[in-house]
Amino acid sequence: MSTHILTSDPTGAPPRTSSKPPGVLRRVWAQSEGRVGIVLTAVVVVLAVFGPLLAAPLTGYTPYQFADRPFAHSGVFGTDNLGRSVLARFLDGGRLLLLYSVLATALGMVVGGALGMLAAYARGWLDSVIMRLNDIVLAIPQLVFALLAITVLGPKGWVLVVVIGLTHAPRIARVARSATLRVINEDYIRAAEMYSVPRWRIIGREILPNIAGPLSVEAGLRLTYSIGAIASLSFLGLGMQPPTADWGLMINENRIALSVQPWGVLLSVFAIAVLTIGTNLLADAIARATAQTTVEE
Amino acid sequence: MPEPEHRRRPGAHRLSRRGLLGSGAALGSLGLLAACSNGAGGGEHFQVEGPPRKGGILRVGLTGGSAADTADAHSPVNNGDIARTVNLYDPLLMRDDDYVLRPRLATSFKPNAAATVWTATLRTGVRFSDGSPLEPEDVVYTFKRITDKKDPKVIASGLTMLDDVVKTGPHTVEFRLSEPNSVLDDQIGQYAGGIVPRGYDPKKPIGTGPFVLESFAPGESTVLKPNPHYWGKTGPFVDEVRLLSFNDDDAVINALLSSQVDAVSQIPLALVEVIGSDERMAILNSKTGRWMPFTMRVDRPPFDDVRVRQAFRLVVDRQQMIDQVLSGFGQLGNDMYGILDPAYPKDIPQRTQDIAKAKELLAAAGHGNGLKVELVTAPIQSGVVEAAQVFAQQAKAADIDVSIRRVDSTTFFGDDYLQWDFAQDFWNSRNILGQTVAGTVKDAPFNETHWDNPRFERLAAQARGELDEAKRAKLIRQGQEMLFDEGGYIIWGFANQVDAYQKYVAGMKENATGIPLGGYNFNRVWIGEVS
Amino acid sequence: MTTAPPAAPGAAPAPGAAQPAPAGPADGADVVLRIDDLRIATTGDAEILHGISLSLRRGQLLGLVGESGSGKTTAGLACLGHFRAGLKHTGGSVTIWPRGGERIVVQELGEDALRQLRGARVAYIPQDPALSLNPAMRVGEQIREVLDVHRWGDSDAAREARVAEVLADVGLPSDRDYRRRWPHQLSGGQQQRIGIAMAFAMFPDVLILDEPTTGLDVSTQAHVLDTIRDMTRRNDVAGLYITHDLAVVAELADRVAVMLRGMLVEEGPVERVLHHPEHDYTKRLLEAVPDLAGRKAIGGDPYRDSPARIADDATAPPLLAARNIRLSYGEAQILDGIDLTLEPGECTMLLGESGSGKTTLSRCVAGLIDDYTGTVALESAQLAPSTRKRTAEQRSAIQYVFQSPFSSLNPRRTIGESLTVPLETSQRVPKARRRRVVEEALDAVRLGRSFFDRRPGDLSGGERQRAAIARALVNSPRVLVCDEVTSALDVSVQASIIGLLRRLREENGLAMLFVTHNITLARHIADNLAILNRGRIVDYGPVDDVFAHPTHAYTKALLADIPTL
Amino acid sequence: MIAKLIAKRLAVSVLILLAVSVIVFAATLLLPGDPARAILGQQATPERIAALNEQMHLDQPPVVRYFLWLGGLFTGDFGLSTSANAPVAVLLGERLGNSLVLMALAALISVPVGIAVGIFSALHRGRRSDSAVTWVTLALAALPEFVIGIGLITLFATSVLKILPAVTMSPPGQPVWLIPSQLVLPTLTLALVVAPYIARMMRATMIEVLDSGYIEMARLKGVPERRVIFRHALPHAIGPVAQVVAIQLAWLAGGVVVVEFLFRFPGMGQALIDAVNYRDVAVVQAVSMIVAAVYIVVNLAADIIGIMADPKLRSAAA
Repeated sequence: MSTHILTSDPTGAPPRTSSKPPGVLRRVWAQSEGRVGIVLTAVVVVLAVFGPLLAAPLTGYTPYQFADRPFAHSGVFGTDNLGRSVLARFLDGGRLLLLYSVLATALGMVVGGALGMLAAYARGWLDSVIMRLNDIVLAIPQLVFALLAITVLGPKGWVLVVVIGLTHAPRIARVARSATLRVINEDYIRAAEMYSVPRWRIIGREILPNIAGPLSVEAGLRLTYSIGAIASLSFLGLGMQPPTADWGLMINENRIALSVQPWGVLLSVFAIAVLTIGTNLLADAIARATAQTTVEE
Repeated sequence: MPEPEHRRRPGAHRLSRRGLLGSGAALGSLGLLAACSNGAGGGEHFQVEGPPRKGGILRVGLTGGSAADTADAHSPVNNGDIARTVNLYDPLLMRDDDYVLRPRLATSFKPNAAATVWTATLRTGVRFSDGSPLEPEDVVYTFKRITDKKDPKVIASGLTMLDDVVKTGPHTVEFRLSEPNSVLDDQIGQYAGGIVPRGYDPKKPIGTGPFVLESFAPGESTVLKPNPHYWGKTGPFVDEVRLLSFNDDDAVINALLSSQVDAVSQIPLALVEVIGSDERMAILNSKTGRWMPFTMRVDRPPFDDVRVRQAFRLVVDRQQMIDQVLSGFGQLGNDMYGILDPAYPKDIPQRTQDIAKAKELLAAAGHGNGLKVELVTAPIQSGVVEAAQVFAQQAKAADIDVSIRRVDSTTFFGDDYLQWDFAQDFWNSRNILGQTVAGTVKDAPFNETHWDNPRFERLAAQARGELDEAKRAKLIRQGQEMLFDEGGYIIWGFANQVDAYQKYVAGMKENATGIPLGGYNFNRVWIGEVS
Repeated sequence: MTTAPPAAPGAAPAPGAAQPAPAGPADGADVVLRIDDLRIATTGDAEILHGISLSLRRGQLLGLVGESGSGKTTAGLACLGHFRAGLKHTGGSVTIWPRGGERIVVQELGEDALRQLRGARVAYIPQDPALSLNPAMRVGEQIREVLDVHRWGDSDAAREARVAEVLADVGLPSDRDYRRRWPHQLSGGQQQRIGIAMAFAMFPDVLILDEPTTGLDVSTQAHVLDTIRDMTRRNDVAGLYITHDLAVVAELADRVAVMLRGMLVEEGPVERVLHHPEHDYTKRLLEAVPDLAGRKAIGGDPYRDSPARIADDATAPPLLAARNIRLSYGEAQILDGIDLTLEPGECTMLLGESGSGKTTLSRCVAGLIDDYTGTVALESAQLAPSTRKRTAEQRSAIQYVFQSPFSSLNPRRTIGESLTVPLETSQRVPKARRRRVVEEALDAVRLGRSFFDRRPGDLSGGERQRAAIARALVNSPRVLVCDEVTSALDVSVQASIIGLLRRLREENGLAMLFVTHNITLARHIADNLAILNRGRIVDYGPVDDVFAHPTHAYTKALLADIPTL
Repeated sequence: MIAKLIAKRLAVSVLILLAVSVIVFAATLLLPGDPARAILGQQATPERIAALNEQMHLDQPPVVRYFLWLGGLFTGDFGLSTSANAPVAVLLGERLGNSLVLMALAALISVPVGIAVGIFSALHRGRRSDSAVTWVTLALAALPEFVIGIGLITLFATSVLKILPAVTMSPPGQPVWLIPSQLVLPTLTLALVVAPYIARMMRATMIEVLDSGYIEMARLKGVPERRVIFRHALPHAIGPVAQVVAIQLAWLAGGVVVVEFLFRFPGMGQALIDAVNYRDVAVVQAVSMIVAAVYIVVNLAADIIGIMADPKLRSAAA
């Protein structure tokens, strides 16, 4: 989805000092969406980062030890399909998801952002070529692409990161391009052209800071989708591989017993839900916070 | 294009013996379970004792069906294929519920003294479903078809020594072998060895089984009607059997719980208790000889060092394996196959976990600082990937770092099948010599451990030529001891076959062959009345 | 009149009526609308209208003048009971006495009554017709809609007839084909006349005109103003004409009210206010308005001719010479053989309407557009078309100042950073000295060094334009190309920028190409005047000559149509 | 001009589809495994492999094979499925129908609901109801489809209420819609994934339109609010909303995979996962092309709607 959907309505005049970057964070925090988004995201991030340390002390079992028969109700949240502690695996299961999602998003942002800015800045045939390629990649269903790539290359971490990152790239490129087009006709870009500022420096110094708003919104959105996509692949059995403790994989492994021992599924579902909602709220709040800061009218 | 029946999904042929347990699909969710277990009908009682009642329709839910389903007597691949084969055809011999070979179309099957010629005496008065009588020529035709060099069928791999099949009398057929084989009866006593009439056309299947094919939609449904010419004394009792092919365990269990089907084969072991607690449902829990070994290639490092193999076997906590992987539904394994074979050496002491000893052996083999291995696994059968994980966890205690590489079934059975250094596999109930021929002699078609031991080879050959059961058992024991001490398999247990059916279904019996629902012998099944 | 004005709920004694009415129809039977102590605040409780009182009389136009942000549009919309998002009514009232109807207090009307008032009794003509006409509705239907929603007439035919009539009234074709046109198929002037027709369709009592001619060319503006004047008289309505342009007010209005930051500072007959202003602000405002005759001294000292007039020494090459510049995009010939020269220290005004090609030409000179044919030469050296291909020295010699100060400075960078850019690429000054050079330039444009570390967002429009001019100065240029540098600014700021540019020319001996659409600035800044029309220079010469002896019909019309104080 | 514009978009679409076909074909070439060997299994003697390779044109260079395959696509011949031993068209026919039913139902629910909620939200901008809608749509838009699906299963099938089937039971040979109750949760899942985007886009578009000068002008003309919304504002939202609906419909074509997997729904998505697992190249190619074609067709339709909704383009044609 492109940014503008999530961009809130630009009501009210921007404060005069809005051009200063530090204001963005403050304005994100000033919105209830922003606060809730930051809190939700932070909770899950803290859980994912420190959970692995807590797993054994809290449950008495490592994420790989057997606590009971499969799908038993012993312990706080029972056991999983192999009789391991659901809680221990849950605490251990967010780190890789988070790491891969962030890396995939970063990759997509770098590739997509660079292509989009280049297309908009270069115009002409290079723009056409990049955008037509974009259209083609967009027409290839994301999941089909992922399925094929993972089947060919194997379900390795870097494959997940590259596949998800690259499928995001065209969408990010579109956003970066249209954001760039919005500023490319600003006279300060023309001024830089006039002063014969090197082109890479125009992209880096004149354009990039001025599309940082839409790009950061896009980054938040793409992070949300990356989390969803990587968790989905794990859920399909194509992402993280056993015996890794991973939320998506836990759902895949334990959903057979959803009605008997739901915790193996529900804890992970809940964590993924909180995380994606958090990052999406954050993205929306950033959108609102940066909507008016590009170039003031 | 080649004729359709030749086209199969990758590894179709190899998959055949795996077909017993349905597809290799991962377990599904149990969505409707709770919803339906509260449904109506739980309180009713049915008359399922006493003399069988005639009539009614038996609906059986199966998984693993596909558009490649077949009714070919000799090419059963999946669960549904087996159900069709068992009910449409009869082999010369067949194993009963207790895994004892019983005469079917042959009243006797006897070797000569050298075990190089076996003579089958055919049952008289048997007619095919088209009314034509069973004649020796049909048997000759059947085995020509099975061992066709251009298109060898499922059991052909066990019949490589079969030179010729000739009619020797109005009711006798001779099986002439190129080398002695004392267990040919085991090789031909398979569901995939059904006798078909000359000119057999798998599209219009004709057999001697209790049922005939009424209609058949691959991947969807099969309708069987009683065979009017059936020779057997038991049944069939029902008017119709419907085999319904479902996508996965989830769907089939939900169909059972919502009474859309009367019986289902193979339910996930972790859910047996839950389904069993539904008072409408009955569980059929059969001990079988099915095993899911880890396979170590004895010709490749680190497993070319016998101490490493021994260490690996010692790190396994077998009871934990059975508890975690099979939810307790299984028997302990002792690194030897063929638990149902009368010759299985039960007196060899059970191997148990001994981490200290394992570490010692590893250190002696030069892996004192730990060992890192890759275990290739695939969802080829429920429990396989799970077993890999449990093993990896157990091996940690002996400083063995097992990294699990999960591939999909197609890759697993692809070009590298039987070549993996350390992998898994699964086998159904077989007798020891049959299994040996299939997997642990030098030229065996499935020698996944690359076991190549001249002494073992000699023992196997001797046993195959030995008709005296006691002597043969002794030879077998010697061979098994070699496998126990040095073999490349880690055989940690034998899994049970667990099916479920509605309590109004009568005549289901536990069956050790591993063929679900009492060996798919639907001729003895009947539908009980509400009492 | 076929429709009864909406029954005013305020007819009964109401809060508005309870107050001692300072004026009413009794004072002057012709008062149609009266604003009493109107107060409007933002939803954040910052008051932006601090108690405005005004009266509109039948058949008269009141000009409401003020610079941007003075609250004039807010006051105008309040007459229709409309407040834009983020604004709320906090006090005062608007009372209307419609023809043959009861008194209406706008603030007391409910949603429905208000709706019946709008478009019928009080009509609104918006600033930008291109934005105010629904692009997805045919123009005839948009006029018809007013009649429909107010249930005018008793038949469809009658309403259709009225649409045709009012179209004819504003001087547009009234045939069916024309009515079925889409807004985008009309020119700006026609669109605005549709707006006027829409406003007059219901024979309103009051007309609120919100800068209806801003953005129109001088001649179009003259026609639209004629139409407005004519229609107002003919229909005997009371009009409130909101504008920033005092000259238009002088031409059109009967009375004028001057607003400053939400307050009314002066109100009276046009003659009196414009010629004998009482309030200081009005005086300053009037002083800042450029006059065609150039008698005023806007932005400081009166303009003195620069020492160098058009060179009589024909042998020396001019400082800057554009020869036979041609540029076309597809079918459209944007520039059609332009010849232009500039001598050292000389200022030439390039005058043209939007679309005349003046910005294109100035960008060709600056090297921002490089696909033209013809030559641009600096002294004897022919310049490469693209600025990137020119030498650093050539680039430094010609500096270009952009129209919009809101767009020409990177909002993410400090003024100092932006102003250092030209020095970075010219390498004229060593790194260590760059800050000093920039600070000197900031001093030169009277901003001061403290602006070095501020960002554009903190600056007013005038300050930003000074900063943009300073950026053009850091490389000590010889030619300054000023592209509509004052058109985005209020008139008082414009005056100060003009003053600044004039001083810079004198101090630095700069030659200047001053590009504008505003001919009244000519005598305040330029020596020569080049009139650009549809890609051609139609009149070219010393300002006085062109004014005195315009040769081209376009120039003549321009001079005739320009409203003056 | 309008015809020219549409023709141009059509041409671009065809070119993109061609490019996609090249990529899909090339990607499936990379799949490990030898098709002939896969088909023949153990009976893969060199002679038979060679014969089959010739029959399947596998002995030809990839370029020739591509064109043979492409030619087949035009005549509706998607090739032979190696696992099902039947033409792909036969194999996919029923599944495609099932998926289309699911997608159509989801679209039928989510598009009107999304549009209505979006308009409602825009009209109540800044009020509590609007912010409630914003929160809900933001949250729903964030959730991966399987999370929504499992949530619905827990709510309606297994734990809280036990009123709907959690998986598709699909008695063999019966179309899935004969048991409507099993369509409810998959449809609802897809609808809940799609509707928030449409609602958010509708809201954003409506707000942009409502802020425009001509809407203010319409109000200042005394036009009743209903007419302002339906006559003046809505037509301008058609183009952008058609775009987002198209994107969502295209997403449905791909996103249905996960939902089908979750609900064991016998559709195209399941077929795709199976086909990839079994290296059934022809099926993978066919499903990829179908999904890509859906993407391109709905986008093309949205473009055409956008063009038709724009009077500038429409009138230029006259």
